[in-house]
Amino acid sequence: MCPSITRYNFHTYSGGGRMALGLALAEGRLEDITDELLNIVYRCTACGACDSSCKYNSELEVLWPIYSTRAYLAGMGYFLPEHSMIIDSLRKEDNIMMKPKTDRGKWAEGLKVKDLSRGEKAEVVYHAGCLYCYDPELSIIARETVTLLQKAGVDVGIRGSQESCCGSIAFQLGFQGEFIKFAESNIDDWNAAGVSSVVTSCACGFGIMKSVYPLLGKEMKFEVLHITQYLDRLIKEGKIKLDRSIKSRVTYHDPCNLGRKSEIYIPWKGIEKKVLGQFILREPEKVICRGWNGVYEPPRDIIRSVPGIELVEMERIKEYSWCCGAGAGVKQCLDDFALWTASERIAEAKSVGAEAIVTACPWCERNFKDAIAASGDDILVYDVVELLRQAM
Amino acid sequence: MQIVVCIKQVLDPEMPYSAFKIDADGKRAIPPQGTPPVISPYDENALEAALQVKDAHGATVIALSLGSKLARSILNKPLAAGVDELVLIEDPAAGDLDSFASASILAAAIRKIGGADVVFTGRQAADWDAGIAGCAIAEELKMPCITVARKVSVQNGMVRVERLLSDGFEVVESPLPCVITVDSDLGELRQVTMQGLISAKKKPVSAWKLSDLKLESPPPPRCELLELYIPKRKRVCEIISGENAEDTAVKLADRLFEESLL
Amino acid sequence: MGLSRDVYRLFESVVGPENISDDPAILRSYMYQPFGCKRGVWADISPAVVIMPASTEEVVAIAKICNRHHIVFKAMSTGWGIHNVPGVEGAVSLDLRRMNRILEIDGKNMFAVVEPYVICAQLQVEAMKKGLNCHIIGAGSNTSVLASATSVVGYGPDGLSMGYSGRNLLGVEWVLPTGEVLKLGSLSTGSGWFCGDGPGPSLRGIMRGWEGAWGGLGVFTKCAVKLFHWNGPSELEMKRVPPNYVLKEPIKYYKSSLFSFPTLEKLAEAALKLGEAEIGYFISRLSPAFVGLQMAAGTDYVNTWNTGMLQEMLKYAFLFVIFASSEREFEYQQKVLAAIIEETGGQVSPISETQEMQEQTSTAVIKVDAVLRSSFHPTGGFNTSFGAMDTVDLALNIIRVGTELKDKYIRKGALVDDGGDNSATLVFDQGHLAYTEMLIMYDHHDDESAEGAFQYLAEANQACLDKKLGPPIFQISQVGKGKHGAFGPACFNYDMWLRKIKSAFDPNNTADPTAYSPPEE
Amino acid sequence: MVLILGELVKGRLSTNTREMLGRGRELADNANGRLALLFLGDKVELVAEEAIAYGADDVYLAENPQLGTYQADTYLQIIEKAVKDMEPEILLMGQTSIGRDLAPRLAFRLGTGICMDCVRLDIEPISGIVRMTRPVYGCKALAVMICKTKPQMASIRPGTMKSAELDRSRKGQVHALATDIDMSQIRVKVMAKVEEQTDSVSLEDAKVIVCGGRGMGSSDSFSILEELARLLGGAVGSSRPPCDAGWMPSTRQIGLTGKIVSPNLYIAVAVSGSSQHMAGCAESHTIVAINKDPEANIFAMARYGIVGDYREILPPFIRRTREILEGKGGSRCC
Repeated sequence: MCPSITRYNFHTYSGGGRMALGLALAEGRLEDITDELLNIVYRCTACGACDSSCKYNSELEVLWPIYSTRAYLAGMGYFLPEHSMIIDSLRKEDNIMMKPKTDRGKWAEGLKVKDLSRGEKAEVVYHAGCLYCYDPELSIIARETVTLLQKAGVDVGIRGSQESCCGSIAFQLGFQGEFIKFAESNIDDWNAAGVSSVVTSCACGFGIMKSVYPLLGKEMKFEVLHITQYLDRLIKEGKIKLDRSIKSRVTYHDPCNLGRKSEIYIPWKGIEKKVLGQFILREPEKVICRGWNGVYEPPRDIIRSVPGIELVEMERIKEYSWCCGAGAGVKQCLDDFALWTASERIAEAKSVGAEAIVTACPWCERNFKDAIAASGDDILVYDVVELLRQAM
Repeated sequence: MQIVVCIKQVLDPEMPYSAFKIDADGKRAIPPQGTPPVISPYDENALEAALQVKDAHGATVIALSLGSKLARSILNKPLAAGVDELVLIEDPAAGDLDSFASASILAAAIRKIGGADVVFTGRQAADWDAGIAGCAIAEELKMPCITVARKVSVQNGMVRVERLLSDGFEVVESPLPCVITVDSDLGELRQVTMQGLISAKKKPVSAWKLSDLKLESPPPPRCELLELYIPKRKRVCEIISGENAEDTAVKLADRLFEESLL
Repeated sequence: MGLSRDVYRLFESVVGPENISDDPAILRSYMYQPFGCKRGVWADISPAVVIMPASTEEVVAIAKICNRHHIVFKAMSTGWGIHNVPGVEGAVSLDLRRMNRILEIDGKNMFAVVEPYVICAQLQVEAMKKGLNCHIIGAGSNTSVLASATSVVGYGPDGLSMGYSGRNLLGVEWVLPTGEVLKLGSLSTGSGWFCGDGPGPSLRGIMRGWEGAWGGLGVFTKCAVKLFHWNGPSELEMKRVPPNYVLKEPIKYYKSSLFSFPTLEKLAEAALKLGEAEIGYFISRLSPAFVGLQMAAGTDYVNTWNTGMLQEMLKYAFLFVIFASSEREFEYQQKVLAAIIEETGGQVSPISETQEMQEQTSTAVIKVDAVLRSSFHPTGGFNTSFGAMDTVDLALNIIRVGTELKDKYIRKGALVDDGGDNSATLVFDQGHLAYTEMLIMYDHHDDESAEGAFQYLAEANQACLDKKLGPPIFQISQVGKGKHGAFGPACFNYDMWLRKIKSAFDPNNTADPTAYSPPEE
Repeated sequence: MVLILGELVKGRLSTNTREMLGRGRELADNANGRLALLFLGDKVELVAEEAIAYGADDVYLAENPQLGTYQADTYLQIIEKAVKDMEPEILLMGQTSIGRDLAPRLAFRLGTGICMDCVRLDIEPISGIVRMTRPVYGCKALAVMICKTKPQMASIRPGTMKSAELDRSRKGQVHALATDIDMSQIRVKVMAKVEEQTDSVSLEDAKVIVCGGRGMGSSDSFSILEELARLLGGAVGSSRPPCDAGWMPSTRQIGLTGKIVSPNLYIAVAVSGSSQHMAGCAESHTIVAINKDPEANIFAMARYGIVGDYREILPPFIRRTREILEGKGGSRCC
């Protein structure tokens, strides 16, 4: 389930090994920070598979120590040169794509949609996310999404060139200071805009908004929804009609950040008492999030609701899903690893006879598309929204 | 032409308030987790100035940094941006130096490098905000010094600089060699590219100790730091409100008038 | 103490640069500190290099290089314990992670051929597809099949019906410390994997001894293990969510019950009779603490414990599971069980009759995946101590002595109070043998607790000598360095044999002897 | 002796100089020494009496056509010599484009230390040691320092000290200084001086600053801030986002990488109050915040705040302010 250990085999690349490494650093048993060390630390998509599988019957936190290790290293100024590019772009242009901020609104040009950053009001703000804003091949999906919502009678607006990154990548790379700034300013903007819900198509954005934003202790006067949750509602309310049938055998890939990583993490605060000799009793009890509360059914329900579609499941799904490989900056900085991870998943999809992989995150889609292009595979990749549009 | 740019590694001045902590006894700021140090912003402008000159006339640009612990992944950035060589003076003894001490060490390093036609620094560093080092380097090297530059060009052996004034700017000319301290108006350091990163890996980096500069210990500080503290901002914000926007606005205006602030 | 670049390059030429490393970052995760820093022989010992061979040929090549350059090596598979890493500085650690294939499942002759990194769960899933099942050791289904069969103990509560790992071992491919390949059993005559003993005297005893080679005799690269009849579903479908997965469908002819007895002796008598009656699928002594930790955590558990209810009901109890292949057999086994329980004054614990418990135990019993939850929950620090695979009588003695000694440390507050008698035990191999193992839980981040645990283990070892309890299973490998020397004289000088074997098979002493035995002087 | 390097704005003492005189007077009295002012320029004798009226005991004038415009190499020679002759205990100058340029090099040549950009000076009565307080780490912290050698030098941030009262009756002496300049030392030549046309006052000198932030939404929306600034005789500034978005010229940016200001009244409109921005204005006397988000950090820094949309607040606010300034203030005020 863990791409990193599967690919590199040394124990250090596994969740357990990463904890051993982090502990060694924290306890000062590992002074020299080698390039190999950084390589190990960042050749990990922070997909959370280790965390979910460990919590199959234990109470260990594995993912957050991985974050902490990165924050610790970043604080000392250790990271990959590629990361500094991303972070600079974030600081200067509010995006991680190394593109000018002024172009951020371009994807929506020509759309008749409210721009909340200009003081217009709407019920729902649609957060496209960096990739949808700047990836010409994918931004069409963002446009389709907005039109889809409008067709369904949703009072939706966007933030045009004033939309900014969710901070997810910064957080996962250990640049938590940078993350806090983006998270807080997003919350401020959305509160100020007075929207009732923030809807995003980017699972990475959704994951961080759901699981980490709340930890900042800022009041969030809005509900965070992933587009699949919102569309699922609309379909069930009959506001979206799917009449065109699509004859296809598809499988669904769970984006980590929509699934196991969208569950809020509750850091434990309290006192540890020793009872029965050494028994460590935490008061209050520590809340363990095992990843099975992620968004798993809505996207599947949407797919099932498309006439003619046959949904076949892969072996590794939901909280045990295999990562697409793009997460935590790996796509931008260590693409070879990202593509390898994707190819494993593609093989799995083909093994269950799927003609297409349907997913719900631009990063998964981008990475699968790249891997397929590289290998010349014939399998197709869709976003749930693309599927819906075809069926309307 | 040889250009030296002095860059300083500082705690990220844009770190969130919550992250900024001070060790009162040690009289120093505590490096936070999750917020890496950065190259002082004005020093990045200085790098950009140097690279602009390089673009126009061709030059060898050397970035020079001094500190007790220097993070390679941060100081390599100039190389990726187009600087040709990186010289680090990393020495435990170079922990907290005052501006004049740093200047004399940097000057010594510049001599060892073989001098410079132009030395660029930021107008001030984002930690102590003093704005002394640049001028002091000039004095150490007996060079003319032009501060707070917003535009730099070199023509036939002279630099032409627009230096920022409170009510505009003045155009000055100086013979080479000289020291120029740079303002943010000059423009941000260019974006680092992938190719840049790759080429950076091949560029020379030398790390020296004070002893390599024939310095046993840094010069004593000219000023003494007695105290370093985070000011208790009296967080008493009087929130003005009324029946409606109109009323609220009027209340505010009157309040300010009472306090004779208008 | 690093390797010379030349030697490193030699190893590199065998496995390729991707599969070897001496980077401190890598080495750090191949070290253990069971009792916190600087306690016990294993604390803070770093291998000089980690190598990941992918085939027997590569292992052979590595072993030969080690012999030529007098470098100690030690192989590990799934790495469940400190005895998997080298016990001496400057050694080569062989991580066999890449050798993880099930090479063959012979349905007709009921055996499987596996590589070192194949875990029980993996084999069980494949076996079940063919209507077969495999023995799983008590530690759980996430452990290496081969390691238990060749190198480490190998008892499991399903041993009642499926023997123990050592007994189930058939053909073996063995890379000797010198790098020569030795094939055991029918394999040696090229007639396949089906039998553990070939013509001539059996080598299994020499190879495995009673409790395993502990990495001291080279590397076992392939082995065949017995599989057993399975009449459950070919795929186990789960329902509910973690940490409470249970089988979707209850299994036919399956019944698990918790029986408690007035005295330890009665419990043992019952277990013995059940074994001799050759009924049952699974039997395990469950301490009150472990049962409690299966059902509750944190405050709930502590409160339940403090009521004394668990200790009361389960002081001397075991879980007994019937899993028959026909209606008639099912009834027969239940009758026999009822009779024996009556003779021995046992009682069915009401807990076990709840549907909750039936569901819960079904997966725990078949997949043997529950123990971790109990053992690591309280503190994160867990260890085993006293133990033996021997007779019921010895098991009883060990429990008596062990409980007494443990109580002392529980009173000191060094160990978690689990009622003292926390032993995962009982008859296996259809009653011919009995197993016991005294478990302790301590806080390895707490200096006093770690120190206490460490002292307890040392005292436990001493007690084995004083009270004639035989060498403490597992412990030797842990506090051990050459400890066999200490126990040998009390046990027919078995250590002399170990040393002779070691010298004969490992003239250059290149296979790390720490957990096994040094050669003859 | 406390020596102050004076500056002129349009032929009169700069505000900053008056503020230094104010504090300098107190320091001098405290050490019962004299307060002296040093002036360089062309025909500056006029300011002498003004300086005395503002508290100077001695005024030293270095007059020379060459000193008409500031040039570091020239000024340095003269000041260095003057200071060496006078041997003041304390030497103050403004944190202005001249002070910034001059102070460090002067300190270097005098072999003494200097604290730049001080916002506060306290003197220890007996020792006469001056504790100099200055913002560091982008105004996130304050540092208290002392200068171990004489003269104790400091540059003073404009607007942070109280100017002395004008008292025409005060008496003092005026001294002329020799101004022979060694031309060989003059290397940097000033070719031209360009005053940037801004209808409002420059940010550094402004007593009132109206600042717009990201929440303004567009460049046109800044016009209403211009209107307010004009009304209050202040200047318009901007936080970084509007400059990045191109709504405002970067020369208007207030903050870490822009201008550092400390006006009497700072009206922050739709400004969130990031550390980057506050670094430029935290030392303002009074901050007023208008923001839609009650949780915006700016409210933590402000003295007065309104939670609301500036589009609704500003028009009536401007109307009312105009009334007040035209003396038609409501009964409560008159």
